[in-house]
Amino acid sequence: MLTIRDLSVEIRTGERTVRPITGVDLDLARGETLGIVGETGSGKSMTGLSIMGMLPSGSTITSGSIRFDGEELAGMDPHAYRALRGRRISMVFQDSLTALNPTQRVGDQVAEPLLLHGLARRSEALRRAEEMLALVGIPRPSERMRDYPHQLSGGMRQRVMIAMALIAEPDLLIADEPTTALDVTIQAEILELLGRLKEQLGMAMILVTHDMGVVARHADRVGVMYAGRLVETGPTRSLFRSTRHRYTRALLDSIPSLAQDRGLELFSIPGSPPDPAEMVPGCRFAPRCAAATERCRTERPPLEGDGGHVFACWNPVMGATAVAQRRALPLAHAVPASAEPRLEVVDLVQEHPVSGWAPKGRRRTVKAVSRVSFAVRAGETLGLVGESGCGKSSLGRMLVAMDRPTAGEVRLEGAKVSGVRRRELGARRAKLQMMFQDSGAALDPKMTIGTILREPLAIQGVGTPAERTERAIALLDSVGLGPSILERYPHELSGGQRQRIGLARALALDPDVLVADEPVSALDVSIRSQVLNLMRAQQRERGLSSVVISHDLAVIRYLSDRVGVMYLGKIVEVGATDDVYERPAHPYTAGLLAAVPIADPDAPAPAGAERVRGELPSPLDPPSGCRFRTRCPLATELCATVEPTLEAVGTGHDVACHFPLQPKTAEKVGVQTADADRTETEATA
Amino acid sequence: MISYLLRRILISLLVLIGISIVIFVMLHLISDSPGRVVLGPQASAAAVEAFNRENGFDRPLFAQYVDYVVQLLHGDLGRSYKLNEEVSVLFAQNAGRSAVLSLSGLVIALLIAIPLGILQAVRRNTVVDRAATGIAYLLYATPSFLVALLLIALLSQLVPLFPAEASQSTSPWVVFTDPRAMALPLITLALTNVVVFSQYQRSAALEQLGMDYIKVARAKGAPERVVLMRHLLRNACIPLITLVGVMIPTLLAGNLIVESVFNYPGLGLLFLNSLHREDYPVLLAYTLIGGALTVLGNLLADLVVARADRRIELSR
Amino acid sequence: AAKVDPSQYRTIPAASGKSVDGGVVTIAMTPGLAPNYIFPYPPAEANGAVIGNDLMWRTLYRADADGKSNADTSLATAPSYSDDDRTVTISMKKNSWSNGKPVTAGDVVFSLGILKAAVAQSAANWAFYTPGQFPDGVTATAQGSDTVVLTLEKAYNPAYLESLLQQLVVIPSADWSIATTGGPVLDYTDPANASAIYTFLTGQSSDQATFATNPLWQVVNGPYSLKSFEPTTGSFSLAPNKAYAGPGKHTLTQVDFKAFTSAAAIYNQYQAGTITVGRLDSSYSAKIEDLRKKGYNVYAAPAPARSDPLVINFANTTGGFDKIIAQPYMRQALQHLVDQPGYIKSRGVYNGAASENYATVGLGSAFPPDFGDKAPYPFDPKAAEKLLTAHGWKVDKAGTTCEKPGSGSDQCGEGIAQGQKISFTLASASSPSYVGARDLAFSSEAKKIGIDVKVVSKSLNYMYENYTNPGAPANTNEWAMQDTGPLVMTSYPTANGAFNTDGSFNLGSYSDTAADKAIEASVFGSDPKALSAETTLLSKDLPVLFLPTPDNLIVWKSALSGPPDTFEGLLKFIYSPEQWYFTEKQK
Amino acid sequence: MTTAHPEMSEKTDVIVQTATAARPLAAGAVLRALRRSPMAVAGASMLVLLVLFSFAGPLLYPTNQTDVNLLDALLPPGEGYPLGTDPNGFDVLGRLMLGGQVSLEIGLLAAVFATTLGTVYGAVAGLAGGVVDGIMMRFVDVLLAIPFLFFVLIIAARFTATPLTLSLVIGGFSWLVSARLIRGEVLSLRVREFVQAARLMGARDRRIIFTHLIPNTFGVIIVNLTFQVADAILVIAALGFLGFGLSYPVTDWGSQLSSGVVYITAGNWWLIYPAGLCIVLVVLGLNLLGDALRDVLDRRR
Ligand SMILES: Nc1ncnc2c1ncn2[C@@H]1O[C@H](COP(=O)(O)OP(=O)(O)OP(=O)(O)O)[C@@H](O)[C@H]1O
Ligand SMILES: Nc1ncnc2c1ncn2[C@@H]1O[C@H](COP(=O)(O)OP(=O)(O)OP(=O)(O)O)[C@@H](O)[C@H]1O
Ligand SMILES: [Mg+2]
Ligand SMILES: [Mg+2]
Repeated sequence: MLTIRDLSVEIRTGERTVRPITGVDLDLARGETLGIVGETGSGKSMTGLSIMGMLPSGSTITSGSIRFDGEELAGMDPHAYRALRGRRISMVFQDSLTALNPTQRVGDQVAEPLLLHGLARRSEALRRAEEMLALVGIPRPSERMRDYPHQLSGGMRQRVMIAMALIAEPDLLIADEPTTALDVTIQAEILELLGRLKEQLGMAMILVTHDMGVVARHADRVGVMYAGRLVETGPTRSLFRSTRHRYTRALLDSIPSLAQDRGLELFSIPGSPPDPAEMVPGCRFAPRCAAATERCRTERPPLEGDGGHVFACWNPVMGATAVAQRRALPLAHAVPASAEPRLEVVDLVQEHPVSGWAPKGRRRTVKAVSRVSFAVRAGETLGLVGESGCGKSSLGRMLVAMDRPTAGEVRLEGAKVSGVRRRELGARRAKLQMMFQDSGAALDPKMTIGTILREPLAIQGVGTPAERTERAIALLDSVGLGPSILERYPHELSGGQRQRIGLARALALDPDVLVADEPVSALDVSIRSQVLNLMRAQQRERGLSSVVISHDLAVIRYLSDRVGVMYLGKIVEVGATDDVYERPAHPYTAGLLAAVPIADPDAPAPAGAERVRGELPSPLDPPSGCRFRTRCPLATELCATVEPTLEAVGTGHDVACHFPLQPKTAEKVGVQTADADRTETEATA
Repeated sequence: MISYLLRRILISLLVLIGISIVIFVMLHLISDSPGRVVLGPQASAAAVEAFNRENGFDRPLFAQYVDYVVQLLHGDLGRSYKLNEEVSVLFAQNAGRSAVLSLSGLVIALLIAIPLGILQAVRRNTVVDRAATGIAYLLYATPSFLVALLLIALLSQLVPLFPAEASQSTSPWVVFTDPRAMALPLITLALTNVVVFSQYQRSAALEQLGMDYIKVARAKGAPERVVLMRHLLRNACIPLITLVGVMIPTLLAGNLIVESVFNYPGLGLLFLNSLHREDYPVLLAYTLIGGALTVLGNLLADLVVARADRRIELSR
Repeated sequence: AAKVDPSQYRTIPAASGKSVDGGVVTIAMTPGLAPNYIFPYPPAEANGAVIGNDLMWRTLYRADADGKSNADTSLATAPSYSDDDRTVTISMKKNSWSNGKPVTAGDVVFSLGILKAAVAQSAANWAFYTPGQFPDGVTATAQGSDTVVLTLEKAYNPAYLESLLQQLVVIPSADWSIATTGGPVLDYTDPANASAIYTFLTGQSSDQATFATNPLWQVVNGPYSLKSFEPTTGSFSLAPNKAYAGPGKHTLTQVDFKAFTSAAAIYNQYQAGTITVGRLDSSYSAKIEDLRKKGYNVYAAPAPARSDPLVINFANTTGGFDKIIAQPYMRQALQHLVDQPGYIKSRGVYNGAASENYATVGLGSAFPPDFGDKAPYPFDPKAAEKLLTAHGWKVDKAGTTCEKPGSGSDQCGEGIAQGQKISFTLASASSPSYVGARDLAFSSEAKKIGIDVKVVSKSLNYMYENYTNPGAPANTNEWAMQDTGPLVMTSYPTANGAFNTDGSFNLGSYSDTAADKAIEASVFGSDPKALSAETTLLSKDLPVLFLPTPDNLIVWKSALSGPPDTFEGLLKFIYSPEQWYFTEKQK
Repeated sequence: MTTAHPEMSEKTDVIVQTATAARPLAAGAVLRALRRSPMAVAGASMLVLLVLFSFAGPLLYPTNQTDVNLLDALLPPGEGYPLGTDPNGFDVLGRLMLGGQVSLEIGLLAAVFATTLGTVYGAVAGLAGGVVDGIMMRFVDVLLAIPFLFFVLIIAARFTATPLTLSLVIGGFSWLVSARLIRGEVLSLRVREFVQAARLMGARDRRIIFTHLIPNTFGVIIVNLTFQVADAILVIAALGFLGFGLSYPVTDWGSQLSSGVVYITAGNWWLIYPAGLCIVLVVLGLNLLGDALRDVLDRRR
């Protein structure tokens, strides 16, 4: 139905000319889902936009053709193109917040394509819009019709976007990263929904994403883009099973997954993608490719292959895919189970006041963290996972004494560090460090890297300036960067380099505890693995106690010894990583794990029942009893009235659930230690 | 919405009280013995004292402030001794004319600036955009009285199209009944405002044009006209509403100059004449009303924006 | 810009043409002089300028431009004096109020009673009042309906008394001697009643919205009554009073007085041809020829009894100014620095439209100083420098200093210390523009011989209120000189108020025994030459520095005609529209 | 008049506040970027030209600006007087140079004063936060609500204007806008992660203010300063027009322009247009430069 041949696009901005896509060939049959994957900037969106005829101003299609149902789209009369758009070809965009008009009612926006194409009159269009909203799974659609976009949650908005794209029943849907901004649980639902609707309406779909797991599960065929070229295309199974292109291979190897061996280091692709403004004669991946030969650098590889599996590579990977370049990690030095906890958290509560008053005249508060207790031993890494807004960051900030808890306390080596004035905190301040998510925002843009790395030492009055510089160089070395970077400014570095500087700075003061809040979620896949490897190495080498916060279960699995699953301000399950991932006890944990797309087309599809349905309730007034009960398939009366406490389901594996998926054991490790400690400190105080 | 509204109103009230205090303090710093000012140089010291006593100007400052506020609440803005009239009466006589002039100027400016700004944003970096921006820069850099004088020189003297003086009729509706005489003042007001509004509208529209919902509208197959009118216009105008609210003091000041150059008997001219007469009750009442209007303008703008863009109340 | 030759504009065309009935005259009022009051005796706190000057209520004697009483338009015949000048008999002419009642001797007595009540409430309530003088010590009695007898405690110079009677506005006793609306007619000879009446009438006049509707104000004896008043601007319209029987054809259907805020606005209206009568700011004197081409008559002359002083503050002690300025040689030297002919010629100041004037009585006065046209201390920087050097000053462009302190004849003078510099502040009115220009020129000239004159620009009103030693003694040290524009005298131009030691207009605390004596003689003596002597003495002693007197430029449509003296009267704001007529039908 | 600049005005910080701090400001890089912006080049050339004209001009073209010359008053441009003379006989060209010195000095002084005061006030409010911030900002609201021009006029009517008092008065009111701007900037910087990171390392407030906040607001401050100078010059012009400008012996473009306005109908164009052109050029130059500077700094965000 859609045939793209040798498509190239050029964008002129001022004196710069960018070629976001060059020589792209692509076919799409009716009813088929084509997944397009690739790193950021590889031209995925541009491909979608050129099909829509909506390239940004200043762009021209320099060559090639786009045939849709026999009609040539490249250079089509704008009027005719308009008639096509929204009716026969539709598009779903990534950012659901800005993709909906903030000042128009949802219903009107959904109905608009029908009116624009004269497919229905207003009342009829609104009726169809309501049907469509119901179809995409929006509860009580007649009420939602009159809402404004900001009144909906992110997941709801994405559904609205889909309803809008599908209302005119198009033949082709281009979904550009439809779930990137969403939690895994919702991502799974949305993708499933798209698949279902595609079947129902019999349309073809192009699913643009950078997540290999998503395409593995949801695409019939996959195209891999690199630097404006489609480097490998093939049926999903074939592509994953017998990967040919070196880039695709590298990409797959660098993704941490739920199934891989944790004892092996992730593969990381050296260097960074080329500047789209530069013209390279040979294979664009050559500079980063271990298998590159002279030919790769000078001659552009043609697309070859058979059975619909084509690739452009001079030295393709042959045979069944083997993990070649992965190194074994030095064995994690065992954390003695009896070791004293280094960091302890007791009944920690954080409530953020918001405007407005609750009944009885109390200030309304967001219950970000509600009575959380755990301990981290020396050299141990605790991972915290959970959906967006469940209080991970709030907790993390309290751990490093950046925010005061509303109640409860944090102890470092037995001494209280939360709610303490800075002077009393003294040198212990330096022992608690944090690594931030946004590497750009966490480095002062006005300082050179040298100054940034010397700053912690200067603040703490460590050493002479010369010694500090020496230490900065040593730090840089430990994060794999050379001293030449000292005089540069943060914006002159790549995202991965910046994140490494962030880590180096956090390590400058030799902390005991390192909290890393979403350390890699802003990074692109190929860079992500570099940082993850580095973090893991440092944790081991220094015997750090770390707390890693992420919504990405694979990342947590890769980095942590133990994992805590958070839900609406509570820890619902905690235990050794492997234990929790293999034998999840809480329905929520199980649901989360089931929702994670695995980059393997043969991975068994999770049973629908295990899925976490619906959305996170408001933390302003969380549900009574078990907070998860509103989304839990197993919930009963009991769950609404009695709040479950953490109980053991294995050694060091606790769950707070009335109906855990694993049988309970007698032990109650977590809670008991915490209680014992409390009486102890109270006695000494 | 209600709680947002109440909060905004409360803050506005606080600011209003602050304004009344500042103005009251100014009044006292400027003339501590109104009697002397009122009765003139020839009056004896005793007469001055008697006047001050009769009018309560010898009472403690705080008591005077309370009196002042009570007066204000009764709509009493004081009396202009120089004009031998209650200030409220003077304002009542002049406000209509100024309001009609300002508002017509504002409306004309908006009617030009909004489409112009959007056109500039859509045709960004084209000749049209560059020219409009260039003219805006030039006009913005020209003192408004010079704009007025140049207009007189061009449109009244060189090519005698319009009279150089505004209509002297006392009806507030002269803008409509005598548009020829009001052309130059209106053009001046409109020009100086268009310059500000259109540039502002342009950058607001540019910002909105970068938003995905514009792309979405196009992806729905909406023709450009629909994209602009139904989607862009409303969102791109929201910042302008706030701007207009905030600009009330500027609008008043603009009137001052325009009314003075074109001899248009409105509040601005009254203020200016009072300034030359050192007629403090009028000056301060005007300043007070200007302040109150500003607060009101900001409040109204915020409420309109909150209605137009429901996100606001949540984000505060 | 062409230079103006004033001689071309010194004549008024004779009345001519055939009178056409009807027409509306629009008179431009000078910016800043718009009226806000209707009752002819406004209290000080009203800061009153009265509507229509004397067009609604005539004064007992009505002056012409030259200051002489006009026999035709005055309400009474010339007064007769007893031998000791203390009894004055005045015979009323036959005139009537607009409601038909006659204008009687009683009305005059009533008017005087109200004036007394006004000044009793505050001395500031009548601009011509000096405590202890007229109307104090003056008793008026009516003998029958047409004879008034004034009994004076102290004899005034008859010319002076008549100039005061020219200010006595006659108001209707039958209609206005009430203290409440619709109340009983009171006996106004009782001072308590007069006071109550005065309070009532000023109260009625504080409501501007009712000026044109209050029946009180419709009772007039002049040629016009108020038709409408626009409080915000001060513009107003007059309708003819049909009962008026004075001279003139009285053909105009309406007279509009229009307020303006700037000279430029007025000029624009001349260009548009919408103003019938008005003045022209001297900055437009180069445009006279243009206006003539546009169909206007232009007449230019210095206003009578006007002088333009640079007022000196003798009490300012800042920088020893009081001691320095007390020296007559110093004032003479400063006067030598005033380049009157230069200012007149300069395009930037008068552009030719002014005349040299060195006397308080003004130009063309009936009481001229004995030096005639010759300047006592003409512009002569050399002479000024010589005067300073001769009195012990070391003249130096960078700052002249006193070298020889002491009170000898070749020494600086009493109280002036060695090394004393001459540096003072001159407050200059911000409008009209020629004021600033001439002050700058003066300052620049002074700088050349090391005298530092700091010119600061102030609004007229600010100076009126803050720069007078009798009114605002606290500010004495803030100003050493001020140029607030003209000093306009009554038709008997004695400097009584201005330069008498305790004169109420003695802004700069000038005090000189000889001058006091001369003023006493011209006010109370009977010698007709006394005023000439007074002005001669003042011109030589220099209580102020004298600046040229600008010509008033009067402009009126050539289609408007009338007796020449009615146009000359405009120099002194004396309007006589009842004697004007159009020679062409008006649109 | 004062708060009306299309983009610098305080609304900018109210509505479209995108207050993230600029990326490093290696001055050299900024200068290089500016040199590539035609707007900046045009603006800077206008300013350099006018500064040279005002300050170096009198050396090349000396005129007597102290002695009134009655005979040569109001001469049209011609021999000896390339731009004619004014009512006092001063050479207009020379007077423009003198007026330029004063205008630029007042503008700069007022802007420096306003920016300094505004920066300190805004930074204190932004850092203090909470109730203190609330009170401080309500005070700014109060003053902002009182029409600026009226304030200045009332004061100017009362006190004699000298360059110093005029700059203080103008500066004393225009700091409000800077204060809001800087407060917004500080507020957004305060929660930025690099500031939190510094706190985490144990940095005290002093260090945070001086090593993190101030360098990062510097760009905003400089841009603001540029606009403030332009606005101050416009305000002086408006004041002059309304009769509250400077008087002899000092003069500024605004006063020159406004005293020339009296003669506009008399045909003495040389008293108006040259001074008007100077004002337009200087304000235009400053605005162009300021906008270009902001664009350059924004782009580095
Ligand atoms: N308007 C534009 N002007 C200039 N270059 C652009 C423009 N839009 C995109 N580009 C460039 O084109 C290239 C491809 O962009 P595209 O948006 O298609 O990438 P993408 O694969 O969708 O990345 P992402 O995963 O971040 O969405 C990028 O290098 C980008 O910088
Ligand atoms: N300062 C604050 N004021 C009010 N509410 C807040 C504040 N900070 C966080 N919250 C709320 O507290 C809850 C927990 O927030 P938190 O940032 O800790 O979640 P998170 O798990 O880190 O989410 P994410 O994965 O999106 O980062 C959320 O509902 C959030 O909206
Ligand atoms: Mg994209
Ligand atoms: Mg978070």
